[in-house]
Amino acid sequence: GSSGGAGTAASGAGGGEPAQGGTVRAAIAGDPTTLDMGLNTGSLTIVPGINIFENLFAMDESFVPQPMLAESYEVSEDSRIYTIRLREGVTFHNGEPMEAEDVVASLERWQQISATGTAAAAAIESVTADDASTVTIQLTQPRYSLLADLAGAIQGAIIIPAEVAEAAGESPIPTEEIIGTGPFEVESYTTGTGIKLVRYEDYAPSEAESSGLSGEKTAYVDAIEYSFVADPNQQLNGLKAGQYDWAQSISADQYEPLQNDPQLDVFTVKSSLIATVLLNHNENSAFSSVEARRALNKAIDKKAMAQASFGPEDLWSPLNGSFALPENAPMHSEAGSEVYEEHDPEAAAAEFAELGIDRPIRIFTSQTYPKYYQMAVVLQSVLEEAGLEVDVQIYDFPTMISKLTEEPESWDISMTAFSGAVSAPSQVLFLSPSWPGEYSSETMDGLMADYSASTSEEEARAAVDAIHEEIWNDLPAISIAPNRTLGTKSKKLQDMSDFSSGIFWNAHLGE
Amino acid sequence: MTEMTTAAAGAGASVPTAGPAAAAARARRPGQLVRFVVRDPSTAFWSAVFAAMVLLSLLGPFVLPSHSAMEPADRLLGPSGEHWFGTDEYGRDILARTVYAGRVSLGIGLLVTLIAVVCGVLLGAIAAWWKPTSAVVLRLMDGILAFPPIVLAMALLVTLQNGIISVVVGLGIVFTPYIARVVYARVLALKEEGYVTAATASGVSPVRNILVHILPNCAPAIFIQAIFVYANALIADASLSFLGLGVQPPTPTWGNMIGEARYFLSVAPTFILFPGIAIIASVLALNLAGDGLRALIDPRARAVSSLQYIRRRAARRRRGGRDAASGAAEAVSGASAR
Amino acid sequence: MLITVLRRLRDLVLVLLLVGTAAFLLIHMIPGSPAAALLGPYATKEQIDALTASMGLGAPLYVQYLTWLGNLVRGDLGFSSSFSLPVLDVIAAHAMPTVTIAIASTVLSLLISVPLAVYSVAKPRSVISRFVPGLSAVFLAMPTFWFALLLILVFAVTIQIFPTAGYVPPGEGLGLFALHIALPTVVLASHQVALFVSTLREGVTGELLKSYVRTARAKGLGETAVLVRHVLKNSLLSLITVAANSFGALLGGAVITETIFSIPGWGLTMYNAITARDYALVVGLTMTFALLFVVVNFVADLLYGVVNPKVRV
Amino acid sequence: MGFLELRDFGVDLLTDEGSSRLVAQVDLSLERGELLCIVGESGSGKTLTSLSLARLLEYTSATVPVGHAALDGEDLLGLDQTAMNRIRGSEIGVVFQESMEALNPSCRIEDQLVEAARRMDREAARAKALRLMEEVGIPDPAGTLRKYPHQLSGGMQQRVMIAMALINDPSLLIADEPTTALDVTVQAEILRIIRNEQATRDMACIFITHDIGVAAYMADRIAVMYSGRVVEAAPAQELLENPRHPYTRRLLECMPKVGRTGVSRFETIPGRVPNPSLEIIGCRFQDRCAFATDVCRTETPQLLPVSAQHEAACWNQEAVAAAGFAEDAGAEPGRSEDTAGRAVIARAEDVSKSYRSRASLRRSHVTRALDGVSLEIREGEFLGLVGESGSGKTTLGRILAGIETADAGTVSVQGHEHSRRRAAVRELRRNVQVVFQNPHGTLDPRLTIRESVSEPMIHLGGLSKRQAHARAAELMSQVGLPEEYLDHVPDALSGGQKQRVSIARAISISPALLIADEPTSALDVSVQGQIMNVLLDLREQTSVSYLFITHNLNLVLNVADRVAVMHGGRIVEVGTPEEIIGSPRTEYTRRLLAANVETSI
Ligand SMILES: Nc1ncnc2c1ncn2[C@@H]1O[C@H](COP(=O)(O)OP(=O)(O)OP(=O)(O)O)[C@@H](O)[C@H]1O
Ligand SMILES: Nc1ncnc2c1ncn2[C@@H]1O[C@H](COP(=O)(O)OP(=O)(O)OP(=O)(O)O)[C@@H](O)[C@H]1O
Ligand SMILES: [Mg+2]
Ligand SMILES: [Mg+2]
Repeated sequence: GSSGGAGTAASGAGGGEPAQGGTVRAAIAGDPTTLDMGLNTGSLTIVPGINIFENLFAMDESFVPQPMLAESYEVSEDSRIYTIRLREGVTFHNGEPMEAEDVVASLERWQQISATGTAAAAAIESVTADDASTVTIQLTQPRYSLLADLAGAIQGAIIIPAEVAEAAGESPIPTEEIIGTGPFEVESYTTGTGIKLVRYEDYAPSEAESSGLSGEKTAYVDAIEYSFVADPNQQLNGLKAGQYDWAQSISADQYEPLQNDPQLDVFTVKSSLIATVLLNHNENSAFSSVEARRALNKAIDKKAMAQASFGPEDLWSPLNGSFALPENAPMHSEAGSEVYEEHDPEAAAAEFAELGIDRPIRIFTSQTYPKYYQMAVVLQSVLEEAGLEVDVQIYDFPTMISKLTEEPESWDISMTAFSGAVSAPSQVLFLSPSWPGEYSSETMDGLMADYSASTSEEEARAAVDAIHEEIWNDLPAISIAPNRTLGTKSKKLQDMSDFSSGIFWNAHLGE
Repeated sequence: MTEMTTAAAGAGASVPTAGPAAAAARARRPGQLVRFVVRDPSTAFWSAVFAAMVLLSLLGPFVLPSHSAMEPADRLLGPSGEHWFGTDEYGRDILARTVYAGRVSLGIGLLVTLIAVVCGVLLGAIAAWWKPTSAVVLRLMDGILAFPPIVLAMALLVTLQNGIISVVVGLGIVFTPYIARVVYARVLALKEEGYVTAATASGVSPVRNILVHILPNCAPAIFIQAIFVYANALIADASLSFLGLGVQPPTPTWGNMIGEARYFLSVAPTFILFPGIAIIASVLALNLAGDGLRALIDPRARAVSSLQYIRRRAARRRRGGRDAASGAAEAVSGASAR
Repeated sequence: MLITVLRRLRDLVLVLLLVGTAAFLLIHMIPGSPAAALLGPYATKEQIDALTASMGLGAPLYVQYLTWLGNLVRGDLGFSSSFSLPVLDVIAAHAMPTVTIAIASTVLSLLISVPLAVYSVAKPRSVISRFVPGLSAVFLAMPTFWFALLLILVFAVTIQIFPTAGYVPPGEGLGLFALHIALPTVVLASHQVALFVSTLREGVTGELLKSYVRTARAKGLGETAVLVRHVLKNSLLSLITVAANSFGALLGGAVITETIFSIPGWGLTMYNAITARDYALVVGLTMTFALLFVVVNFVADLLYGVVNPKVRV
Repeated sequence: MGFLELRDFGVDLLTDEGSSRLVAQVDLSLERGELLCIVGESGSGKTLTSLSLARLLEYTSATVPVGHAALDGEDLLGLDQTAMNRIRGSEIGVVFQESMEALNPSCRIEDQLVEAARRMDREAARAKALRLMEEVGIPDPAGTLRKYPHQLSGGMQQRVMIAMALINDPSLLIADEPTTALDVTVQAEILRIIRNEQATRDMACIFITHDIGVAAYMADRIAVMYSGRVVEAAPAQELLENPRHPYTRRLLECMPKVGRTGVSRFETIPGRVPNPSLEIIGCRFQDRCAFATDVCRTETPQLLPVSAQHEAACWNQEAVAAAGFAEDAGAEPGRSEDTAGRAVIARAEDVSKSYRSRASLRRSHVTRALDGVSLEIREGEFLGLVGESGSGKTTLGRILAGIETADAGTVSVQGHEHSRRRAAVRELRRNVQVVFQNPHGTLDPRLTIRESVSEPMIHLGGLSKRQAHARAAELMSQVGLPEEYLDHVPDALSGGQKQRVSIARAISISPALLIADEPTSALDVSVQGQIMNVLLDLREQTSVSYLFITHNLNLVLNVADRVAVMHGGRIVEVGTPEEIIGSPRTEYTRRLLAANVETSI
């Protein structure tokens, strides 16, 4: 296969009508336990979820929000009133038409349970249904990111029937009430074994051109069968043996070997992650001072670290310090890259010596995500070379998260990755005070406010650049490199979008 | 995890529960030992294999390159002149790591065994000697046996924050019943031995009686069982590491090396080979040496091995055909061929 | 008889309570919470705290423990947070693969190992017999996951006669079901066969030295009759104990094998339940394992009595 | 040519170094209808000879029969095992020593019997089994057939074994110590059955025993084995009256004699039997022989005919024949002492004890081991306690020694009632010491003799380790052992020597009462004498009292002051030996006496 061989969704529309039918067999890493995409932030939920649920808006190819379930929208002069017209003829999987009151209830729930939603809620005065197909969102202050917020995929503002939204409240939606508007609906969910989605026959596609998560969606395949296969190696074996058409988590180490596989395609996915060194700003942390953070930044050779952890260059390029992927035009920025590129181990060692850090640096990491664990191992050797003692502590993921939050005095560094597909700076988790690391800065708060108050693209652009500048000035965390998700599928599965992991509309099975 | 308890169960059941202690004393005589080695070269061989592995893991790290030096450019190389066993995903030398991991794994096995022996002996002896305690102790042992080790391992790993200690403590607890059961049965039997009664009649206190007369006489049985615990602890440790619940990298153990290597099975198939062979070899050596040693002290096992010996001799005799009484020897081998 | 059964029951209850309490305390001791697991990796602390409270897990530990005890007495094992189902339902739903594989593996192992062990003792100089002890020693020393990886490489990836992983409930086709549990069964059976063969070989060889065997020979019985009619039954005694232990342990879910093959049995469920901090499910599964373990061993005692009239129940 | 002919028969042991001869120079022949007893002390090679003959030993030990053996003209040693199976099934029947072990514990009696049957169908076999069961005196043959071995008593099991051996009407019966583990009374019945069957079926029979008394009762001919060699063979009567080998002669002298009382010394054979595998120049008995001359040390004697039927392997046959039988060396037998007036040092009153044994998971079975037993032991008294197996002798001894506690009744020693208080227990242990039956089990294999002997002195006698060790040497000479044995471990000692060590240990703190629980039952008759002599000497030197438990009535009648007879957990009779012999008051005692007389010379 060739890299990037999988075309975008659009390319499918070019030739004759693709073949209908067939079942896609997909391997995902485990049982998501809930398909409630509005609540769960994990990829196991999102991967099937994006085929089931839709939002009012959705990101296009270049991460710009486009109407999805919305037909159109108007923004008032003062940027405080959004009037959104809903698309006609959209029905839920239970056959009921989607109406404004469903949207209102869905957005209410979103404001309660989603991180982005709660952030947005601070600016939202009310969400009301004007008539069956019009929703008005009234803001207390301008919020430039509102449409992007509504288009987000992580704990996204999915539109579900009002009764479902109200019944679930803050709890996960039970499996039998997983009802969306997307091109596929849930047929069965056998805990522990798998999920089966089937084509939603009454799906009403948007007329806009298909792009990213937005636009026209056609379900060519009859069904998608997700199997839970925990071991990545087994996912690969299954792919090779023809047991699966697509696998979620093939190790990046397979990238090069698989490029020569006659049966399989490998490609990188656009909506990927940014590998980040998370720093603790707690006063007990060695990195509560900006000097220490700067020394650390100098000590790290980002390229070497990326190479060691992620392997082939395609998987971590282009190398830069933005919190957003280059494809994510509105959020990506090169500002501060001179700091990012600084690599001077000697200077770092000298600075550390001057700071007189005399206790081991405590790095928390988890083998649940092997790549970040590997980053920790590399970082360990980097720091040891810089003359520091290092204590790497490894936990299973839930334990690590719980320790990061509940024992803020117990760690200095952790490894993680944040979504590079954020649609607003406020979604950058390491900038949020409620995220482990306790970062808070008035300068940053001001810049965030500037962004929210933006009313034009230019203003927003300037704010994004300023935020990047400040990030590389104050170093709340250190972004290392994009961490491209590997897309792996059999050649039989054609025209699968590489925008995000596991998009099965517009894809079809060849002969 | 569960797989490992199965193995241990086997060892548990196959160890002598009783047998004249006199046999143990007899076994100590060096002449007998030498003769046994001659009779059973396989025991001698496997003991030597294990000893060699211990020595290698103790001394190897001094002569081999560093087990932790990374060379990202050289990741996942196959065996070569420079790296005999190849390199891992960080470009570290697998030979050095396998040898160093031997230290950790074998060390953990030893500690687990020590803990299990100390706790098992205490519990087993107490339960067998003071009858009222037996119900409690036996239920406790049942409870441990019936408890999923993975829950225990996980809890310990998280609370103790140290992979080595948590594995040692966790497996120590898990294997305690296997020692305790043997000790319990042996002490129960030895309690009825004439010399224990005689000691009681001689005014020896119960504690002294246990220490002086009983425990030393079940020591061989404990030792043999400890060998099997050791072997199974190695496998259990590997299993925990495989699930990510064992000793945490970068400290290598054979188990976590296999756990890592499995992700590179198709890219670097030799990676998984060497730590695996190391485990199999050491467990095999322990088990087989243990079997042989057991034959030294357990009359039943000794009888078994002597029967095998008889057959071997008979077979050899027949092949050699060197004896005057070859007609009779024919009968012997005829019998054994059946 | 009644007294024996009652005593057994008392012991069982004690063991269950012990095991349940230990599991309860241990799982609560582990940091992390069911709410965090439900919310996924990018949830904030506020979200987690809110969900924790709404799940009723905010109360002090002893209160939760007493509640758990109270429910237990009423036969209620609680509610699984990750499955949003009663624990008993979850356990029942995942019983099939584990129980089938445990039974299949154990039965298969017995069918193979008994004749093999007897044959290898009876005909020590045949080709097969020469390899039996060594092979069983090697299989005993081989970590199961190692063998599993090997089998997958050969039979699922290269020859492709078995699926690499996954599970199909028997309801969706017995053939498919069998195909999916074949490799895990073989993996577990490989270890069991080795265990049983070595146990039985030792048993048979040991029995061969007993006087009653000499009596049988004195009657003029041929070696085959001696082995089959006299030795075998008596040497089954040690095998019964070992097999029961091994079977009981497999019923506790072969965590590693189930993880490797993605078989949604109790082992994998347990592993996932721990990862998801599904407190009620972990405790419920632990108690189920303990119950089965004790029951299997009780049945083994009964069987022991069938073979050994001296301890007949 | 006899029906069974052994010529220069022997048994070789295969070792790494080659082979060593365990049994040699066996020349015997046996006719149909004739019963040959092979007698000899433990380890003399009786079992080796008889089982090698049936080619049964080769399966389990590295031994090979050599020489010549023919049954009814057929060469037994030339056959392969398949052919041997045919002969074993139909021509040779074997009754083994330990009947419990020799029966398959997991098969019903019926199956074990029927499967042995040749040339008949199942029904016929069953019928025959039933008939045989009746013949060997099993009360409920049909019921017994359905049982498992462990549900039968030792005597019953042995009868089953006999029935099994007879089911194919063999022409040769080999019985290897079939009664050793049994009670005297049961033994007598079994012997009678074998004798009967042998006579009525006109079988040839090899009967093995270490009890020359039994041999005298059973045998047409007797062969005496010593250290793996046949040293003398003759018609029974001839051998008993005119032994030509000094060993045979000593064996006879060592037997406790019927009807004697007040004996204070027994005949013994000093020294130990050399291991049969040792190569010895000259006679194997030379070191223990009173008649040994130079030739005995240089040349190995062969079996030489004494008379037509009588052969002996001794250079000095004439001298042996000429010497008269030694009378018991001790004071001429007289009345035992009257101890009635002496102070009571231990008393059991109305003592009962039950054991709840879990015979199976279903039934818990209550055994009433003692049922209202009262007994007094007086100062300096030698009190014999006899009774059949399971009558509660050991239990009574253990309760007196405070090792076991009674359910009901009181036990006191020197006026102090037993209690659990530490001081009282110590006092009791100081006063009462015990010597157990099995000499092999009573010494910790890991301790030296010195340590074992010192134990009570340190823990009860208040001596320091040094003092105790020093006194151990004295004790050794008191029980007639060389001092250097103190540094040996028990394994290096013979059974008799170990038993002496046990006695040394027991008397080290000068107890008032010594309870000896069958101290000689596991020993050969020659060694038994040595042990008895040690005990009797002690009685002379100190005022220790004995509770001497045994089932050997002859022995105890020879030496005791008083004898108590137990039966079914009760003491049915107490009296002086003269009273017991002269006017036994219970039927049980009479049976016991009768059984004894039968198997004595
Ligand atoms: N397989 C063997 N290997 C070595 N030595 C043996 C073997 N079998 C028997 N012996 C030795 O041969 C001698 C004679 O043994 P055997 O069992 O025939 O004696 P026995 O007269 O039957 O004695 P007992 O009265 O104790 O039954 C003993 O010293 C024994 O140790
Ligand atoms: N520890 C015990 N548990 C159960 N039953 C016992 C125990 N000890 C003795 N018995 C039973 O008590 C009865 C008396 O036993 P005891 O040993 O006192 O008899 P004995 O006269 O010494 O017999 P033997 O001549 O066989 O030594 C027997 O039926 C025996 O089975
Ligand atoms: Mg014998
Ligand atoms: Mg007794």
